[in-house]
Amino acid sequence: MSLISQLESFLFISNRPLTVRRLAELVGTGEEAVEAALADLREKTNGEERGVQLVSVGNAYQFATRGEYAKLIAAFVKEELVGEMTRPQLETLTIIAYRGPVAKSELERIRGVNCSLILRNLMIRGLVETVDGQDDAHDPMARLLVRYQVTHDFVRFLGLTSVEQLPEYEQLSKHEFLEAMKQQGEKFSNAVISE
Amino acid sequence: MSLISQLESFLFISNRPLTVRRLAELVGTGEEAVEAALADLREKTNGEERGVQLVSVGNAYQFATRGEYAKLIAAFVKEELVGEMTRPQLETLTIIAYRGPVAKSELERIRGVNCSLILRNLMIRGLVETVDGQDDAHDPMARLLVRYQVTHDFVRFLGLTSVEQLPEYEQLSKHEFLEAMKQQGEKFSNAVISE
Amino acid sequence: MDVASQKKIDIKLETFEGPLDLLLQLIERDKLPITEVAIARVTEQYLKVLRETEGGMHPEVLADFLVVAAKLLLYKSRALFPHLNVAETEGESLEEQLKLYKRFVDASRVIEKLFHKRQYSFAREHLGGRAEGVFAPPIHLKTDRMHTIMLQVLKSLEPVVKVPKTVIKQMFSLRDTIRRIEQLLANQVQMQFGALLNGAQNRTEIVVTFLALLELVKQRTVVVKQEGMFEEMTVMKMTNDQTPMTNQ
Repeated sequence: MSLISQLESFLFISNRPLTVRRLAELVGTGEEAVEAALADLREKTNGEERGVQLVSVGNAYQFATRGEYAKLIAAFVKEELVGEMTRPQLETLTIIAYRGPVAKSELERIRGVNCSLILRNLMIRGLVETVDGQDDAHDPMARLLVRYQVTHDFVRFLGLTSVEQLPEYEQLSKHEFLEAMKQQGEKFSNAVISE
Repeated sequence: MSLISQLESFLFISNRPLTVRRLAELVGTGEEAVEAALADLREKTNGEERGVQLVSVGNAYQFATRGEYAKLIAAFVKEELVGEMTRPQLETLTIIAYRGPVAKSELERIRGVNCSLILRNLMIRGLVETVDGQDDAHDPMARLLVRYQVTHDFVRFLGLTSVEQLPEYEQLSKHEFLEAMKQQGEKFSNAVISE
Repeated sequence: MDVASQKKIDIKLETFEGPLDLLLQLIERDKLPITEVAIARVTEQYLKVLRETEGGMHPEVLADFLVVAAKLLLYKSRALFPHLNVAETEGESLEEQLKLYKRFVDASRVIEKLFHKRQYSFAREHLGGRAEGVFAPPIHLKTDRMHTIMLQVLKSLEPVVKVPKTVIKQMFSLRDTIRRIEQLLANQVQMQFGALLNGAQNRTEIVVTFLALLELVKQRTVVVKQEGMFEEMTVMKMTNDQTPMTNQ
C-alpha cells in the first residue's frame, strides 16, 4: 500500500476538503510524510492532462474537475455556475486571497473601511472562512485575532488549484509595506487593549 | 481538451456508474472512441500508485477506490456520515428544530456561515428533511424556497411528540432577534434585486 | 479650489465603496499619479462628496471616511497654517495607503476576469459509497442542551441585530458640528479653539471639529488666529465686509 494511493482514495471519496492532520490520522502516519506525499500527488495530478485536479487551500486538499470543462460539467450536474459578485465583494476576496489568513483589522486597514458586513456575506456565500487560531497557542494576542481565508469553493470558482497561481502572488502576498503596516497594527491593537 | 480527461471528470463527478452511450452523449463523440478512451483510462488507473481504479459494471463505468482500502474507506465514510456530531452540526439542528420550517438562506443568516454541507449531512442522517419533498430542486429560484424541518424520527428520539415541547419554544422560536434577521434578509434581497 | 475642478464633480455618489475608493476615483478621474500633491488637490472634492453622502452612511463607515478626511486635512493644514506645526499622525501616509490599495484593486480586476471565464472546477457534492435510510441521531443530545445552544445562538445575534449604539453616540455628523460652531460663534464672536473642543469626547470628534473649522475658514465665515506656534488658536466670526469682528 503506497501512501500516495491511500491519500488519493480518501480524497476521491470525500465530499469536502481534508486537512493534512485528518489525512495523517486516517492513514496512520506522520503529518510530514503526508505533506510530502500530497506534494507528489499534486504534481502528478495537476501536471498532467487529467480530468481532475488537486485543489489546496491552507493545509486542506480536495479533488475537483478541471476548470476548462466547467460548462460541460455544469450541464451534467445541473448546477448553475456562480452568481454575480459585487465590486466590494471582489475587492475583499482579492485581499483575502492574497493575504490570507488575514485578520479583519489588516483587511480593513488595506480597504480603509469597515468590513464586518461584507465578511459576513462572503462567509454566508461560502467564499470565505475563518481559520482556527490553534496553531498560535503560544501567543495569546494572536489567539484573540480571528483570521480569514478564502475557501476551496472560491479557488474552484476561479478554476485554480491554489491561490498561489494568482498573478503577482509573491509580491502581493509578501509586500514589504504590508508587513510594516501589520506591525503598526499590532502596536496599535496592543495600545488599545492596554488602555 | 483530451477525450480521456473529459471522461475522467464526468466519471469523477457522477454519483452513479455511467454507460458508454451516456458518456458519448456527454462528450459529444462516438461510442467507439469513448470505449477506446476508457480502455486507456483504465490502464492508466491500474498502476500501483493510484488509489482509484476504473471499474466496469456491465456496460457502465465508474471510479472506485482500490479494493485493498475497502475497510479503511468504509470506516471513513461511516465516521463522516454518522460519527459524533460537531458543534456546528448540533447548532444547525437546534436552529431548525426551533425555527423550522426554515429556508436555507435564513438559516445561514442566523449562523453567519454557509450551511450547504451540514444540511446535506443532517439529511443523510435522517435528522432533517425538506418540507413537501422539495428536495434537491435544480431550479435555483425553487431552491431558494426550499424549507427545512426536523424529522419525526428526531422528534421522537428526543422523547417529544412535537417540537413545540422544546424548552421555551414559544419565546425562542419567535425571538425578536430572529425576526430582525429575517427582515434584514428580506431588505437585503430586495436591494439586490432592485440593483 | 479652482473652478475647473469644481465643475467636474459629477461622480456617481453611490458607486464608491469606501474612503480610499472615493479618493482613488477622484485622483484617477483627473488622471493624476498617486502623490501627496494630487491627494491634496482632490481634498475639496472628497469633502464635498462626503458632505453630500454622509447622511445615508452607516456610522461605522462614516467614521472611516472621517479618518481619511482627517489625514487629508493634515496635508491641507500644512498649507493653510504654515506656522502651525502639524505633526505626522501615526500610521502610514495616505499616499502609501492609497498606492497599496490600488494594487489590490488592480488585482481584483484580474480576479474578476478569471471569474467571468467561468472555469469553475467542480468537487463532489456527495460522499462516495452508499448511505441511504440511516437514522443517526446525536446519541447524547437532550432537549436542555438544545435549549442552551439556542440561547447561545440568540446571544451571538445580538451584535448583528443591534446597530452598535456606542458608535452612533460617539459620532456626530460634520454638518452638526459646523452648525455647533456657527452657533457658538453667533453668541461669542471670538473664542478659543480649546472651547470648541470642550464637548469633544474622543479623537474622532476632535478631528471632526477641526475639519468643520477648516470648512468654515474656507467658506470665509470665520477666521482663525494663532499668536505663536504653540499658542491657543482663536476663532473669530467674519462680518459681512469680511473683516474679523472683535470685542473692542
